Amino acid sequence: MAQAESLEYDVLIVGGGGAGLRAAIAVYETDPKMRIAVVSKVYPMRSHTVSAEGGAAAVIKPDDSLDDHAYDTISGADWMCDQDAVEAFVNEAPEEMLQLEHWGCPWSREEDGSVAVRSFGGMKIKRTWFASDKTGFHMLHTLFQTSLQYDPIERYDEWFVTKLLVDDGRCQGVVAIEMATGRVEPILAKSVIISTGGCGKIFPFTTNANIKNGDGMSLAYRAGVPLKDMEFIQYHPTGLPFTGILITEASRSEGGHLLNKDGYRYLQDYDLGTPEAEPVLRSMELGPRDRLSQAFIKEQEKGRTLVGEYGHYVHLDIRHLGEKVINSRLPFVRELCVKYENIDPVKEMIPVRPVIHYVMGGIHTDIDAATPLPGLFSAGEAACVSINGANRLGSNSLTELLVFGARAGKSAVAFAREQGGAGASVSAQVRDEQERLSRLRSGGGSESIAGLRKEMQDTMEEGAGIYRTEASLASSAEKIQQLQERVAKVAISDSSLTFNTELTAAIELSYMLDGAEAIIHSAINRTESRGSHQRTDHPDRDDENFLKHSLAYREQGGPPRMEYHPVVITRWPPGERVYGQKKG
Amino acid sequence: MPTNITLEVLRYMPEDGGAPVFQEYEVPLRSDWVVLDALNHVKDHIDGTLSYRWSCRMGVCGSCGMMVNGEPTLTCAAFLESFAPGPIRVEPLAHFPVIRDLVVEGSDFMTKLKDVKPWVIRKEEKPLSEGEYRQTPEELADFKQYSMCINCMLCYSACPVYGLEPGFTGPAALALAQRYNLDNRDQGNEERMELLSNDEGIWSCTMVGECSEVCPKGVDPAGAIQRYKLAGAADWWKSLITRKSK
Amino acid sequence: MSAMKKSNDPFWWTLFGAGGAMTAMLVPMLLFLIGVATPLGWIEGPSYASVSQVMLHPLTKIAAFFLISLSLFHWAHRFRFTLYDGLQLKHLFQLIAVICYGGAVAGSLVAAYVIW
Amino acid sequence: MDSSSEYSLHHPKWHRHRTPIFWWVKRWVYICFIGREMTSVAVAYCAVLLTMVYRALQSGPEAYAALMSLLSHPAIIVLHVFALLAVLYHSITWFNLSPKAMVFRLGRWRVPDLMISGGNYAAWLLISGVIAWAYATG
Repeated sequence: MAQAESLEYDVLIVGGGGAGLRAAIAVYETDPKMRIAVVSKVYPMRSHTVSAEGGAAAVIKPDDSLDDHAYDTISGADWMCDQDAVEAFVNEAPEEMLQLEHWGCPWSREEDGSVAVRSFGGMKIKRTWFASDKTGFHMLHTLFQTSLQYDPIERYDEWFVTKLLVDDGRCQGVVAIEMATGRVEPILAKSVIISTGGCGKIFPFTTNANIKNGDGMSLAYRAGVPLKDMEFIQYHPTGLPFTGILITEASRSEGGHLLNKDGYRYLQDYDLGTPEAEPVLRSMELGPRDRLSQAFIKEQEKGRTLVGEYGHYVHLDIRHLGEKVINSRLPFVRELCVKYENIDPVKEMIPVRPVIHYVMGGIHTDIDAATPLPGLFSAGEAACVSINGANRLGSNSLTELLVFGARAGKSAVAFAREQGGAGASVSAQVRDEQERLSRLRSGGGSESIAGLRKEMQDTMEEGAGIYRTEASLASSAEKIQQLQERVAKVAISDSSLTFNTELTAAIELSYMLDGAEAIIHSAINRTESRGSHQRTDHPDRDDENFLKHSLAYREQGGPPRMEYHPVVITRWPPGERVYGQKKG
Repeated sequence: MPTNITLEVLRYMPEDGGAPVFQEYEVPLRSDWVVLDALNHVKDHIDGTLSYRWSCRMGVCGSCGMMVNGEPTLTCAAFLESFAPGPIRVEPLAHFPVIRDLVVEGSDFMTKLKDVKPWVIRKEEKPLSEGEYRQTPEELADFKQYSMCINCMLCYSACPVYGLEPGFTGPAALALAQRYNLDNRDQGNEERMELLSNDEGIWSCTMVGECSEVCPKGVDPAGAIQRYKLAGAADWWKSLITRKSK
Repeated sequence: MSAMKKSNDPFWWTLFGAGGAMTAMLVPMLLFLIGVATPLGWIEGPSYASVSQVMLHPLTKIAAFFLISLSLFHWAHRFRFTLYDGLQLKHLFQLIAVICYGGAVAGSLVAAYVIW
Repeated sequence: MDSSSEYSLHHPKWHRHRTPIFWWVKRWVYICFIGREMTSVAVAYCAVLLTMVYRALQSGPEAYAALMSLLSHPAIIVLHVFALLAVLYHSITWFNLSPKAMVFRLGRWRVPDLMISGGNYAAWLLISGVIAWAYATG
């Protein structure tokens, strides 16, 4: 554990996942004399990057081209991404991925020893690098282990950041709780990078880990930095209802069927083709993720879904594939079901429902990962550069955290070189924060953390789920506003300083409510449907009025102030999203 | 089938000054619940002061290892039903100091991970412009198994040598060293061998083998250490002979 | 090279391993024949003459010496760690090492004296 | 952080559990482990026994006969039955663990662990058979 006397650094990185570790290494590579701190509320290798399965996209094979990768990304994003950022992204992606290879990432290989690539949804050409089905795990561990060799990278593991220190118009560090001891300390720095990941836990059903509460998004939001494009949230159509564990698309491409409560392959009712015995590409269960998720909601409205302990669900049936095929082609699906959900898909149907997977929006940054607040940078899922626009393409997010993690690191070095010491008001801010946390810990409230969290999650699902309307969003906005007030009176029964996870859960809840607020209000104001943002009252894309990024600025005690920011178009004017031929 | 099951959870609150005590909680016995879900139920609805770590709930982040009925276990992969009718005894991972309740101190493990130099060591780095290092699927398979460690520390809890001798480098770290040694892109074999062929490295292992038994990812640290010993012994004799001949 | 300075364990471990392998292969049958089957009269033991003809052959002598000596080193190494761990006597490690390996060395010398 | 300090603000006292002397009787697998390690005593005993056989052989037929009759004592036989069980346990655990240390390759093909143990067992049977044959045919 890092134990510097004064806790002062050149570059401070909040979040020790893929983006944060890549940034830390980039800082060292750019200037080995920089003093670097990585502050993370969990040990770095516990970060959620670890859960990513599929792969990471980068152009490496001779039949591929950077323009193809850029176009796939831009069209997949429904033209909501900044094309200059996408171009930088696809340009730098191969080198970043090769760098990870040189650092020892165990990429799956071709027979000749070159890196293997696989196909992925929305990508025209095979360009997804993978390390079996644990790509995120291997990338994170490679980055973490590589980072261990650099002594100037000091880690503050299990330190929970509660506030950004802003003085003199620039970000100068953070205040954080050392979980093991409960002490609250400032960690000062000339540049701060936020790479704390997304906020999927705002919703009840998600593939996201428990730690993904949008901490960094909220920290930036509270410091006056806008959150960009928060209305765009990606659903995956087949997650396990209780745990949110992802059941891969492969289960459907191998021939799995989605069945409603009557055992009927309901997708045929939603212009997704007709049921065939053998799976047909882009038809029925192999339709696009968003369409499948939308069909689920329609079935639910018709009362044809099943209802269980954890709400509505349908069945994914792979039993007819037989034990042999399941064991050889879908071993991981079976393992996940058996080990973590107590269901054997060889004998039983798998309950599934759409689950939140990824937040396209995040902290507003420019192409160099800089936020509007001087000295504050952001990368990874926490940030919105934006290359994911209205819908992120599968296998772009792992690459994104490398490319923009590295960019954030370089930008942070350049900024830190220009700065002097800490501002005058910092120590007063630290004292205030210490007192605030002390009050919070001493309890006295009456609202239950778990209760408020559940209300928030249910509200978000109802109001800002797969389909949204003015009315649903407005009622959720009101509810979130109430929850914001109630969270101030939260009951904390644990007054201990030592590893007080009730205290941090309460703070995480308040972070999530900030994210929820930004999502809801960004969604209310975007009166069009684009990518993952589907408004039933405004079903069409409206490029004339809404080819622009939403920026939500926090307002004290009220809804956020919405501003807009132009989308950068370089070479690919907005067009229609077309995937293959339309099925009759 | 009973509808409830009792958890006996070891509580340790350093500020109270006392020794750890077991506290009982009754939780619903549900077929899809694992021990971790039961702890979350306690935390959310019965006793907010219970402290433990968890995150992914799908066996890959490595946070939620605890002793369940005396065995090192990932609590996200341990169904309540398999312990019915109970009670289920939940304790912090053995062999580590306990910070509080089910939270153990992990910095010793983190130090050991770093000690084995788990990164690619090369005499000469190939420029990125020359592309990837070639590695056939067979060469990948040589070390792949050892790269699957999620750092959950169950193996340290199962290892009596680590329990008796906290200086012992331990299973996961040694397996990680082997992971890089066996990677054809790495050239750090000798450097790591020097580090690990001391008394607290590979030679402390007495091959109890429990590390490999409890590993939720099938890493087999015991095998890694055995292979390491064989290589270490070969090295030792080689260096004896080359020194004699000089 | 510094590995040598750090630990003599590779040396002892090699002897332990060689002893373990050799005894695993040879000893159960030998013990069964000499110690159980013959005394119980299940089979008739060979005569003194034929035994000495085989056992006192120079090559057998060498093999027998290796078997005896390596068995002892196998024991010494395992027993040493069992004392460390099983009885938590690590603090006496030098004494234990001297007794165990010293015992094996002494035993080997006695065996050599007896055999030749 | 100092692990030994009593609890004070920001320096919590860690709880350390001392491993009891007889830690290895608590779990069956640990008992098996200690049992495996103790087979080395039987192995050492066999070395002593073999040395005694040599001494008798070198001393002449009378000494050899005396040793043989000593070995027929019931108590010694019981001892040897136990020693035999121990060395059998030693052999089995040894052969099962050996693939962990050894990796054999034929070209690009890695010999599976089961075949390595299997090879060990086959060699064991063969060698034992040869010894038994040589002994029985005198």
